[in-house]
Amino acid sequence: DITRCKGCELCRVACPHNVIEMSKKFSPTGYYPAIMVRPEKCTGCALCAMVCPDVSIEVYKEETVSKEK
Amino acid sequence: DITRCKGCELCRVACPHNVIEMSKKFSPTGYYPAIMVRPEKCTGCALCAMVCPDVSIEVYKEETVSKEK
Amino acid sequence: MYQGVIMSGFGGQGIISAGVILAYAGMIDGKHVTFFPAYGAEMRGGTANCSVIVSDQEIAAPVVSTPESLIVMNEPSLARFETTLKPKGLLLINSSLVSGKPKRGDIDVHYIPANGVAEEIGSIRCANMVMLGALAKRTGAVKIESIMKCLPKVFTKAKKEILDMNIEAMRRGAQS
Amino acid sequence: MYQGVIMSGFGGQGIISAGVILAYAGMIDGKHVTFFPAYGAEMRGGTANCSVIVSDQEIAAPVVSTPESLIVMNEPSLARFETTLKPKGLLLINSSLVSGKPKRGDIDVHYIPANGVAEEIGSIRCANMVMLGALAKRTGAVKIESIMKCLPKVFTKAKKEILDMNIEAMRRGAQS
Amino acid sequence: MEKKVFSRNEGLTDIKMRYCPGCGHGIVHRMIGDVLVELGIRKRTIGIAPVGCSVFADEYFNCDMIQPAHGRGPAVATGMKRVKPDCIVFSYQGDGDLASIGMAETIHSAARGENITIIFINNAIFGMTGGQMAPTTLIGQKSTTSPAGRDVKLAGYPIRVCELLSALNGPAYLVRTSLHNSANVVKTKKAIKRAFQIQMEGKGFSLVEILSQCPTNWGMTTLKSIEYIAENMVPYYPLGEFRTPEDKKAKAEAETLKG
Amino acid sequence: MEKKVFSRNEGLTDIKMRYCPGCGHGIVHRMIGDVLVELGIRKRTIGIAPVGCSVFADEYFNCDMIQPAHGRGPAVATGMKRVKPDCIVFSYQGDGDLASIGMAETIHSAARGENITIIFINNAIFGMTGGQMAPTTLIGQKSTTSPAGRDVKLAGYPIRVCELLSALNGPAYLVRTSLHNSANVVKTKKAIKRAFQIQMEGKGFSLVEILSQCPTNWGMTTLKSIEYIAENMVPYYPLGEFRTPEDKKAKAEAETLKG
Amino acid sequence: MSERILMKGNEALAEGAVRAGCRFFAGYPITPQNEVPEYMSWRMAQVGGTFIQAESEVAAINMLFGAAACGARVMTSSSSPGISLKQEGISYTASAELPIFYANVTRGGPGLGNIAPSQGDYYQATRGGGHGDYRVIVLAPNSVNNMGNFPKMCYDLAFKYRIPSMVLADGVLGQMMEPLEFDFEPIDPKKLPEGEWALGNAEGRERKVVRSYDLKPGGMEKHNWKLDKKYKEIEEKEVLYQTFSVDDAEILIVAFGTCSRIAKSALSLGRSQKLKIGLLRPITLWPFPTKILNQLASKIKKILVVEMNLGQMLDDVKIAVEGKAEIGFHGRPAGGIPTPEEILEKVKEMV
Amino acid sequence: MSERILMKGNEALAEGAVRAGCRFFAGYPITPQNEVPEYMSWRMAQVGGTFIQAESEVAAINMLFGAAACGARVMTSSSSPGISLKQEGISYTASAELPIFYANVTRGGPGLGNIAPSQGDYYQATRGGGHGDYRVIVLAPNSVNNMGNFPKMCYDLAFKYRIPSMVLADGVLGQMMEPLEFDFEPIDPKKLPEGEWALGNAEGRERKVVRSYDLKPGGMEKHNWKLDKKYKEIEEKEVLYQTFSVDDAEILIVAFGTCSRIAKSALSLGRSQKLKIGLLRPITLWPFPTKILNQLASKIKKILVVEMNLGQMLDDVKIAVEGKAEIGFHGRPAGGIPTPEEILEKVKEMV
Ligand SMILES: Cc1ncc(C[n+]2csc(CCOP(=O)(O)OP(=O)(O)O)c2C)c(N)n1
Ligand SMILES: Cc1ncc(C[n+]2csc(CCOP(=O)(O)OP(=O)(O)O)c2C)c(N)n1
Ligand code: SF4
Ligand code: SF4
Ligand code: SF4
Ligand code: SF4
Ligand code: SF4
Ligand code: SF4
Ligand SMILES: [Mg+2]
Ligand SMILES: [Mg+2]
Repeated sequence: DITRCKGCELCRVACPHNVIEMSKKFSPTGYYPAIMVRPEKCTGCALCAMVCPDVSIEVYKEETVSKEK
Repeated sequence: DITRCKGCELCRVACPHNVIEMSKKFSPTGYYPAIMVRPEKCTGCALCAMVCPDVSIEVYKEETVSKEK
Repeated sequence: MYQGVIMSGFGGQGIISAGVILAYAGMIDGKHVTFFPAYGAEMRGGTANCSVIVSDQEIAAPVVSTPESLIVMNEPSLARFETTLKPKGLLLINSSLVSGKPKRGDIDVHYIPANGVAEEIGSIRCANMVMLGALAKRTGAVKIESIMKCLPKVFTKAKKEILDMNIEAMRRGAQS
Repeated sequence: MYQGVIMSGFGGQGIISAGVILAYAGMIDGKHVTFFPAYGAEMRGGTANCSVIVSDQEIAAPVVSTPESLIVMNEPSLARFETTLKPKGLLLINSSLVSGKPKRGDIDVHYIPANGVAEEIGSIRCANMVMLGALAKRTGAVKIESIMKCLPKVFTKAKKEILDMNIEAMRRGAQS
Repeated sequence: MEKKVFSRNEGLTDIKMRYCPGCGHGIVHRMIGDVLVELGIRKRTIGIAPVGCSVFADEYFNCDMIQPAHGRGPAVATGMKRVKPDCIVFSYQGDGDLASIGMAETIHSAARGENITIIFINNAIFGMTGGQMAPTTLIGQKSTTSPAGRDVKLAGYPIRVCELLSALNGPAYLVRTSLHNSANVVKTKKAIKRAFQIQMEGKGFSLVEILSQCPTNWGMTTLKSIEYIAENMVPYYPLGEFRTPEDKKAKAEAETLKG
Repeated sequence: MEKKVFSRNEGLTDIKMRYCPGCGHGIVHRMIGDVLVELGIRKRTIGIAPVGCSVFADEYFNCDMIQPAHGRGPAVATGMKRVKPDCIVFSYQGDGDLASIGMAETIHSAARGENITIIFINNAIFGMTGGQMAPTTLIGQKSTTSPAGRDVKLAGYPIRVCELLSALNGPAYLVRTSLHNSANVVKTKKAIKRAFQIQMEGKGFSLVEILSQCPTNWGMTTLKSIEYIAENMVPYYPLGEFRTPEDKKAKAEAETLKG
Repeated sequence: MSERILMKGNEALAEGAVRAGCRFFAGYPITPQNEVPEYMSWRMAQVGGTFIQAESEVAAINMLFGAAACGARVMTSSSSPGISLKQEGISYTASAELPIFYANVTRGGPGLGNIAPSQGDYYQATRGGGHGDYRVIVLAPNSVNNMGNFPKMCYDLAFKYRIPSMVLADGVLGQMMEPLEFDFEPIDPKKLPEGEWALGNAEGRERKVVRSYDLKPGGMEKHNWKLDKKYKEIEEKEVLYQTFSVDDAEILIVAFGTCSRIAKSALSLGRSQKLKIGLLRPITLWPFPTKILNQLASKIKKILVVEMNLGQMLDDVKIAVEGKAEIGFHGRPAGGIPTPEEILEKVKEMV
Repeated sequence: MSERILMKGNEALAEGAVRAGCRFFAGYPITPQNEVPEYMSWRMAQVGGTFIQAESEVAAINMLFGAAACGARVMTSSSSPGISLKQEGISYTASAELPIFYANVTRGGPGLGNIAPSQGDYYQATRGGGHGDYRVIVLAPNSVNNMGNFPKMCYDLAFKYRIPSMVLADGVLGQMMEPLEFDFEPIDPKKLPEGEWALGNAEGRERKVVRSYDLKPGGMEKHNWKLDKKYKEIEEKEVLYQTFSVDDAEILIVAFGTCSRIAKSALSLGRSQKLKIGLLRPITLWPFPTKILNQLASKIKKILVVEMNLGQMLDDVKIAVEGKAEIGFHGRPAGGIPTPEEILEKVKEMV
């Protein structure tokens, strides 16, 4: 949920497979949000979600889509 | 100093030589004060004075006279 | 009838319970009563006193500044309260412990060897009842019977023989 | 001359320091000035705003409810403050971040790509100075020189090149 | 077909949290919310929001909430638990709230062994008020009231709450965890769950101390701030269990023999 | 010819003390007075009387005295010591004053390691107010607010102040002694003297906890009451040193390595 | 007539609260109100309620905050310094609109002062010693009978308006014994409906929040106006007072609590000397009987205020009188108890 | 003219205290006054004074009690809830007659309230939120300049009368920046004579005792009468206020602090519309300018009280006016800041 993301980068470092990078574009709320640059690598381990302070990540087996939608 | 004594008996039990007993007579302040019944036995160890809550004992080598005067 | 009483003595002489009993008895007689103890740090250093009012009318001010009668159980109390007593007031002195004499001449003084009497009866602890008996008798503020009635209510835990001692003490006081 | 100004944007956009600089410059010009920031929990969630008054007469009420001019550095600020602006008031919008347009027609609106300009100069952090320059120029509330004078006093720890960047930013703003 | 393995749940309301980017409060909030759901106690739980950044917690936790005076959470929890023994009562507190102004209430509720749970966010700073020194601020750490760094000679030593409380017989569970990486985040969640379970079993006072980041007032990026926890806080505030219900039972028996 | 081996000295004023017969306060007063004289610090000492029976201490100690609010002695001592570092400042407190209402000030002055001395009279009761339960009242002990005896389930466990404070780095000297016989009275005097010396040497926070009798509110004769200390209090409140300046130095060095 | 019991004022206060449904008491000892917690310590056990000896007055008031938020009828009591420490908590309770009941058995101040009877906390009680715009309903008993029966009145008002209510007594009323009759049947709180604010057991309803703040711009102002409306209504409807022989009075004594009893002695004494004295005894100190006093002031041209302090209710009297009558004052602070004779003195000076 | 500095109100307050000789500060953070302890934390180090971040407001006020007893010029500051917690300590300080200085940068109440500007603590400040009969000298600044210069005035009064003195400000005054000039030279406290009450170093003199109680029968009453005498003298001599265009005024606005500035805008605005408005700005809230207001009320028949609360100073105005004039009120509680326009509205309604 991109409107919740505050660009803290915790998910980025939490991800064991470097799936997540920070966007270069301001989000509507004025942050550089996290986006998935390598969705194919995502194992659905949900570590990114565990560490997200703003509960802005939903994890689905197969792939993680939350941050895009 | 008999007017300070409140008859708590601490000195009586503190004295290793049972020098002290409690008087049967009310003191002017309304207590049964401690008196020396066996002054001759007093060694001047000052234990009685150490335990007296009302600092009413003075100890002299040779003999203890405070409580009488 | 309006009786303002002050009782005073050492802690442990039963001043407070005597006061409560007096008030209780007054209530049983259908009188208006108030009881007010000295409390807190005032009681350190072993002195105790209380004021009791027994009256036919509703009692306004509950604090007794100038009593109609005064019970003095120890030496310091005499000095402290003698002057407050109303002219013609009743002064009961526990002569077993109080050697001093009042200075005033305009009051009605009685000496009662309360401790002595109490020891005869069997317990120095009922010296207070001796004085109370004397007060009840001389002032007529409360009926002796009423005091008897309320004794068990105040000393709820007391054994029969203790109660009897207290009653006896009061009788002796009333006679003295 | 009386100028009530409100500046608003995200925390970190330098809203507060811009406000202080404006007030400081006004003081150097010998004007009466007041600066009042939003503070405390208001600032959580990353928004900041402040109100500055520059005036010839003594300033009574220090709080600006209806500003003569308004600096809007981000989207939410436009929605929040547009309505408070005085008729004919000056509205400066940071068009790099604000896509929305004001609804009112009775005001004097200018779009300044502050972030863009700032990045050209070398640091996005001096976007605030771009806007400030524009404000100073258009309102004449304070002299550009006075702002330059006080910059070092406000950014006490800043290095020369930073100061220069800020000055440059202000110039560009004034021209825009 | 995708299977949802993680998503928001009804443990939290869906109001967006107002905390700063990367703030540890949000992480802990989510975990508490999860625990309320996992243990099925959300509907009979009363949460206590502190006075601190997380005063807003009363909007975020999706259970009955109360917001009392600064530092008095444990006293308020005591009042609530005694009146509603069947409810689960937790007090969420910061280090200023719990260890500074609230020290007496903390110690005495622990000594009474009140059957409540305290979630203690130790971020070594007063966050809400703008970064002043806390009783847990580290030696040498800069804050707006120790601009030159905390000086032991003037401000004394940082207080270790778990160690302090373990000198009392009352507590049933005392544990310290951290948020500085996902492994420890997972451990933290376990500890929170255990604390609530201990209350459900009526075993008494439980407290989870969580080392947490305040990027804003530490003046660091979030990533630097979690490094700071690992490198500076953990050495002074060792992680682990300081009291378990088992120790308590043992102690209690010992006492009653003595007493 | 007689030689005087013991008599009143100028450590105390010669006002008669208003304490009950056999009260421990009087004994400790005399010893503190002696120590002030023996160390020659009477003229530069400021004493703090608590709110408790010993509020009267401000009449008895023959040095400058102050009487602050209930439980705040350590805060007041902090203010005085910081302003007059050359003065010797001691705070005399009861268990209600120090461990109940004053808990926060006690902990924090100890954590700061303030260079002050606290004489703590633990008589396991609120004396002044007529015998209510104190945080130090023993399990099962009767008081006017625990008429059936202290019940752990309702009132929790008695607090051991020395053990609690030894979880902090601040204190330099923590010791517990007793008054139940002349031997322990002598030990107590030694401890008091050491505490004052530690302050004189600028080594920091010192506290002497003294198990003391309150015959009046325990409803016992003085002799029974000292037996009660020996048989009931000492087992729960073990006597001895809990912190010495030597331990503190060691600890401090350990910390600075860590920090 | 139901049975008369000889009781101490403090015990009457405690028993009265229990009969009125109090099942949660948290307090910290202080003279001259120690009989209240002491009584509660065994009485609560009897009725299945909670007694906690809190570590401090601050803890006690905050325990009440929590217990009241769960719907219980709660009580704390203390004396002057302890009440000062509760001020923050009382302000919170007023803001969160939780009904609580507490008593201040006032002692001599300021500071540690003494433990003698006093009325020195009138300002604190009626003007909110705590921060912000809030009010507390203040009842002033003048007999042990009042001490026993006022707690019920306090709970009724507290729950009707969701407001803190208190009894402001003094050492005389707390320590004296007098016959007492309860004028109400004991209340079983289990039979009372639970307040709509009560937390806990959220099954089948939305979550509730009890809070004392509102950071939304304008939110707190709105909340204050809501409180203001409530306070105006109480000032309209809940004023209580007594008057004695005011009809032909040429001088009016205004006195509350213990002083009102003493003033009554002065009144009879004075009347016996042909002095036309009247008496107004405010029972609610807030809301203060402003209207009636203002009316009386238009026909009785001299007013004597008698208090056991340096002149605090005096302010409310001046506000009510609006300059319509000459106002005199006789006060005895911190343990001084005025005598009927003193009061009569003062009356004679004025007429 | 000495140099003008652009300063935040809270920092001006702190710097003003330091220049007035303050060398001991103990406080606990709370918005909107955090700049005060933050400033002191480094400034005290510079001047060789003591800064302590206390564990609580209660500890802070009691640290002051000790430091003041040793003769130091001391300060603490807080905001509404924190000031409530200090009430016991303030009462003790007043009773022990120790000179202390403190500031309340008021926020919206009651309870946690909000951090917006407010004047909701007027009652607490002027009526003694603590227990017993005591007073605190209360100065109400209305500019950063006042914030910087009032601490000196507070110390002068506090030491002259051995009484607590305070600055009652609000979030606007604490947070705003304005040019400031100090109107006094920095004071070196070492050069000041030590107070006769100061403890420590008893060489060559009798022991001294600082206490706030007296258990001797009548002792505390005597102490109260002594305090009363002092308070009467202060009411006589130390009243401070400002008046603006009252000579021809047909309506008088009474307002203090921030409101007095806003009222002044309303005044000029109104005068420009031919409305004969006058303004009385009380500077000392206690002692309140009762006499002057009473005089003004006998010629100006309409009075409008403007406050950022529900009407607290209103009481003092009523007491002073004695029914001589019609009194109106315009208030905005807990963060509402009246505008000149609103005030003018109200004025027009009245005239
Ligand atoms: C009685 C009182 N004192 C002070 C404050 C101001 N205050 C609000 S939050 C806070 C401390 C916050 O720090 P912490 O408890 O560590 O929470 P954090 O914000 O760090 O999570 C303080 C001092 C207050 N609201 N009430
Ligand atoms: C704020 C406040 N709360 C309560 C009291 C009442 N009080 C006076 S002394 C005391 C406790 C005394 O007990 P302790 O400290 O153990 O001293 P002791 O008398 O046993 O020596 C209390 C509760 C008070 N004076 N002030
Ligand atoms: S769920 Fe996917 S994106 Fe998230 S941490 Fe695991 S692998 Fe990385
Ligand atoms: S998704 Fe969450 S963790 Fe990742 S950057 Fe955004 S807020 Fe931080
Ligand atoms: S000094 Fe004498 S009386 Fe006293 S204890 Fe020693 S021997 Fe006994
Ligand atoms: S002399 Fe002292 S110790 Fe001996 S009985 Fe008397 S008071 Fe007690
Ligand atoms: S200030 Fe610190 S604690 Fe508060 S929300 Fe921001 S990061 Fe979190
Ligand atoms: S009550 Fe107890 S502590 Fe107090 S003086 Fe008497 S014996 Fe000592
Ligand atoms: Mg924190
Ligand atoms: Mg004790």
